[in-house]
Amino acid sequence: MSEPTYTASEMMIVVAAHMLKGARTVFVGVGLPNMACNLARSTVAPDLELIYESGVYGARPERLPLSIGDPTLVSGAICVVSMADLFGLYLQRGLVEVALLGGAQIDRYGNLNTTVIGDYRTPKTRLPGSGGACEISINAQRTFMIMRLKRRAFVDKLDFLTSPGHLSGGDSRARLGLPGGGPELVITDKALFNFDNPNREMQLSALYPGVTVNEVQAEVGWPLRLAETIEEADAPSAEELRLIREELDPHAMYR
Amino acid sequence: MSEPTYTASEMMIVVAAHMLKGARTVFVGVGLPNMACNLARSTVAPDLELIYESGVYGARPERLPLSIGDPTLVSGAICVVSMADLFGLYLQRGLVEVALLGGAQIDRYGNLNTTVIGDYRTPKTRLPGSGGACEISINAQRTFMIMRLKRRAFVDKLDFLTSPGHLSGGDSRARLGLPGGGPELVITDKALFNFDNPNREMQLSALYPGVTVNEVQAEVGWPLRLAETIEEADAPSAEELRLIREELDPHAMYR
Amino acid sequence: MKNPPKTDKLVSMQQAIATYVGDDCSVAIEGFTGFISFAAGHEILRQRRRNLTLIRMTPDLIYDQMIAAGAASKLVFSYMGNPGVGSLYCIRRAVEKSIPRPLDLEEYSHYGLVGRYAAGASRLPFFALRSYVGSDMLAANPLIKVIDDPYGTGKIAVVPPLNPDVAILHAQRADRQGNTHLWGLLGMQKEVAFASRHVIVAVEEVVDEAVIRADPNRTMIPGLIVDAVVHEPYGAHPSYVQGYYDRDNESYLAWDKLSQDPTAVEAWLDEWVYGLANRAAYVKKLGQTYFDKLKPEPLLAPSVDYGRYR
Amino acid sequence: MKNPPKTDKLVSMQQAIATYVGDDCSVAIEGFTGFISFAAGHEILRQRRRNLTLIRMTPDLIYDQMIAAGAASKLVFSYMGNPGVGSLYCIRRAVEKSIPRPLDLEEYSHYGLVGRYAAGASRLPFFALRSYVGSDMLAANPLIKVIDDPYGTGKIAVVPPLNPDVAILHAQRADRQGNTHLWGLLGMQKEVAFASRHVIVAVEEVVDEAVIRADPNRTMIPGLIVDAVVHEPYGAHPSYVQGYYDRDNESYLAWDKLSQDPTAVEAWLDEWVYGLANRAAYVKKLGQTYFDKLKPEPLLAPSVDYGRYR
Repeated sequence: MSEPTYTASEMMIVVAAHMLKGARTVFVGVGLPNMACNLARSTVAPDLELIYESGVYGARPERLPLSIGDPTLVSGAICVVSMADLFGLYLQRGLVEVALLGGAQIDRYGNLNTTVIGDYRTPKTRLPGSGGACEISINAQRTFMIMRLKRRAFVDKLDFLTSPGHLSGGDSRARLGLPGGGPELVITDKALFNFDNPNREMQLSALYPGVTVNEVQAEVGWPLRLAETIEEADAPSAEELRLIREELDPHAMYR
Repeated sequence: MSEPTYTASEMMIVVAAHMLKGARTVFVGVGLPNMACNLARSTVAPDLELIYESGVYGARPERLPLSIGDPTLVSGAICVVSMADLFGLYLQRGLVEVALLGGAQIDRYGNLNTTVIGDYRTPKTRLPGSGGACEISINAQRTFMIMRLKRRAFVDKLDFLTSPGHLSGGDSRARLGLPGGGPELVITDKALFNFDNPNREMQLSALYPGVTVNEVQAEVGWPLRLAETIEEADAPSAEELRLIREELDPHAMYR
Repeated sequence: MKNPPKTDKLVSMQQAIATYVGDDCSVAIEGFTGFISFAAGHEILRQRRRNLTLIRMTPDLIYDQMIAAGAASKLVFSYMGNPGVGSLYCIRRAVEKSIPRPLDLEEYSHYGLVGRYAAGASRLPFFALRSYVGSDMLAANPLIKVIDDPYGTGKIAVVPPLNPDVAILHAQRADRQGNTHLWGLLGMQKEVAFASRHVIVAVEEVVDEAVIRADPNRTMIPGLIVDAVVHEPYGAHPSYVQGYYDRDNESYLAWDKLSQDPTAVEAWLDEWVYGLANRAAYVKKLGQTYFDKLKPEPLLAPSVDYGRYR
Repeated sequence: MKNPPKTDKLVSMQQAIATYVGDDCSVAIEGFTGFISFAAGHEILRQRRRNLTLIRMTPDLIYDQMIAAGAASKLVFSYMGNPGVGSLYCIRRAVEKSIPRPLDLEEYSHYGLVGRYAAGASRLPFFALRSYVGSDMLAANPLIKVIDDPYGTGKIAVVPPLNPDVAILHAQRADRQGNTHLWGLLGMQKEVAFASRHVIVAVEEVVDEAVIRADPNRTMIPGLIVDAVVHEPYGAHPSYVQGYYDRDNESYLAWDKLSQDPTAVEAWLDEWVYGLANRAAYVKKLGQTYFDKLKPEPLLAPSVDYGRYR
């Protein structure tokens, strides 16, 4: 097949933006998620306000933020509060509609590991840890994962469960009384997954242009479940690519 | 004896001010307590900062505040915070050295009633209730009561225990784990009382000029305990009276 | 739960009350001593709401008036007094003599009621505080419990969350989305706003969103949780708004006398509430010169620099 | 406890560290991404403190440097990364390979560590939060517990209070008593300040008490709980101070490379920490023009009127 006229990152950004259609609030990190949210606000979610765990609600960054604590997120924001208030009054209160998360490992139920590779006490690789991810995954109304599809990341068993997804599947999350709805989507660079089945198990729901089911299965560490109908995701529109390249990321930091 | 050259209120203010010697923080209401604190700051406690339950630390009122929520307490204060922070970070944290309290009824252990006269469900008189007094009496390092000496106020048994003092005396307060030290002084218009005995029972410690023990006992609803030595309190000095009359209360609102 | 859409929320107090305050609602008109939306309380009376549960740390004159008018069946509070003046006689008549009707009381200390708002605001099952132990308030209110600290340090009191149907708050300025700047006594406004199912914000000035975004640390209530914005100058009179007007203490003293006589209270309500169409009429009736006397001299805070980062 | 007396608390960073930070202390140099007192961290290294328990939600470069220097035996944290860049390699060497010495970890989520500060700040035996249930973090840290809600709504996680020996915080301005104005990201500074036994405040500007009193809602830390005030311009570099300077991202990127080589780290510490007398020397070495490039254009908040009430 011919080379795509867009990068994998651009496709992830565009797919994520589509999924934010109509959303009012999103809890977001830097990099791709931040780009996706800004693209969504300029297209399908004009009322979307960005919430950062650093204490910012309604950011209007004049540049691409270098971190979730970037001062550009403060200047011109609607509201900047203590982290106690951000986590208590916004996240735990249930005001976060969508949270975008990622991790080093994800399992078939959307549970995430951002803590260690190997044993917790004697790790092979020490990862950053939870940050706000544990409480975000528990309290956000809906959670989207954004991760590159790699076999070492899509594992049969996590080395450490940092952030609860659908736990052991079915109603196991609800039985523990977790207030948020849990994982809804996994947005990768090759395909899109959802959890729309009674077992709340990750299933392939859409392939990106030119990607096959086998290519996807090859990167997933368990027998992949397929949705009843697998759609082909639309490629980025010219206008979406223009927004990303000319307005959101003119210096190509995230491509 | 000859008429005193000062009022009972002035005497109460002056005695209370003396007792604040060297204090750094005081939790205060309006009226006499407010006057006493301002007098103390201009005399024996230059570092004294006033804390109000309305959320004000370090007030510098340009007029006599009409209530603890007076806007004059805000303008020029060091810090104005939410009531959650005032009660949590200042009072409960243990930063309040002295709290000044009063009530409709007080018993021999310095317990206070500001809730009802008569039965709680069918009260003869419905009083304002606790406000912050319950947690103030529990958390302040030291508590001073400022009340006029009246038999209907100094009762053998409270109709309702709103704010814990030394409870049933002895170590009963410590046994419940209340962090603050509890009542130390009762400042009245006729005499001064403390609790400096193992039973933590209110005892007469000083008489104001011209007042006799019998006059005091006549206004107390239980057999009054006497300190080993009963002192005579000093009358207000000319300078103290000048400060009160010319600077703190020029319009004689509290005399 | 669904966040209210980002639309222009500017409405009249009449519309706001008609939309969000029904009979049998639990209503919290909050603000400690200042920022009290008397305008909202009076509009609720004009709309003849009944059987309300009124929630306020310090009921103040506004609830004394609403209870005298028979609008409430229950009061949740922590200090029932005319601040700096004395008693609230109408509430006392309801409690002591069931006039004009009986009034249930649910009583807390200040910190306890703040804690109930705080727990409700952050979806917590309880708020822990060092209070109540040793007090008869525990027996008077079974909702207040004492538990063992799970870390073994002893006993600690807890109160459950409180989530009013509607909170009504007055502030200096907000934009049309309800993003609200508040300065002065911050009281419990943030907590009660986040705790309530609906929020009505009344302000002295409606400003452009840019004014709010120019000082994000000053934003106490985000439009995200606000349902209605009402432009109501002097809407907190006779209480005060920091920097805009002083408390009208004469009115508080006058009420202390007047409220001891039920007939005088009825006459007052007829003249100042039922006899007027809205707050604008109330302000007109008192006259601008009356309010000019309540205006403090300016005392401006020094500006701060947030910096442009691009 | 005794409140510190109201005296002039302005001292040098050298004096402040010598007085309040000893070997074996628990130290919290806080501030989320910005306001990080690198000046304090470097002075602690110059004074060769050992066996410290370092507490910080996001250890950042400053703790990577201090741990590389062997000053710490334990780290309490909630996110261990070079913000927006990648790993903290020195900390990883300590954890994965015990280089230069073993490092105990005590780990929380952000809200959990914020909660520990908040409980410590208000003398509460615990802080309740909706987190951890279902996560392996519960097993990894036995201090985190899950209890039954006393009102019967289900399970809830709790964390115990945290009271560091000393908190070191950088802000825009304070007076000589330590009354501190802070704007921008408020992070956890208020909570950790009230939670700690001693507080050192370092500021860009020392101002008159009147400046603080002119905007009391902006005061995040009262002098009442402050032990030492240090005038330390650019003391947070390479992190930022809102309105004063930007994050020096080049330094963060450079550290990402440099820190992967222990010898390079030692050389860096020799040149930029041990080889310099104090922060002023560090600023002089980089040069004013270097810092001028980090200064944002001004973006002033609109003033507010508190009003004079007399």
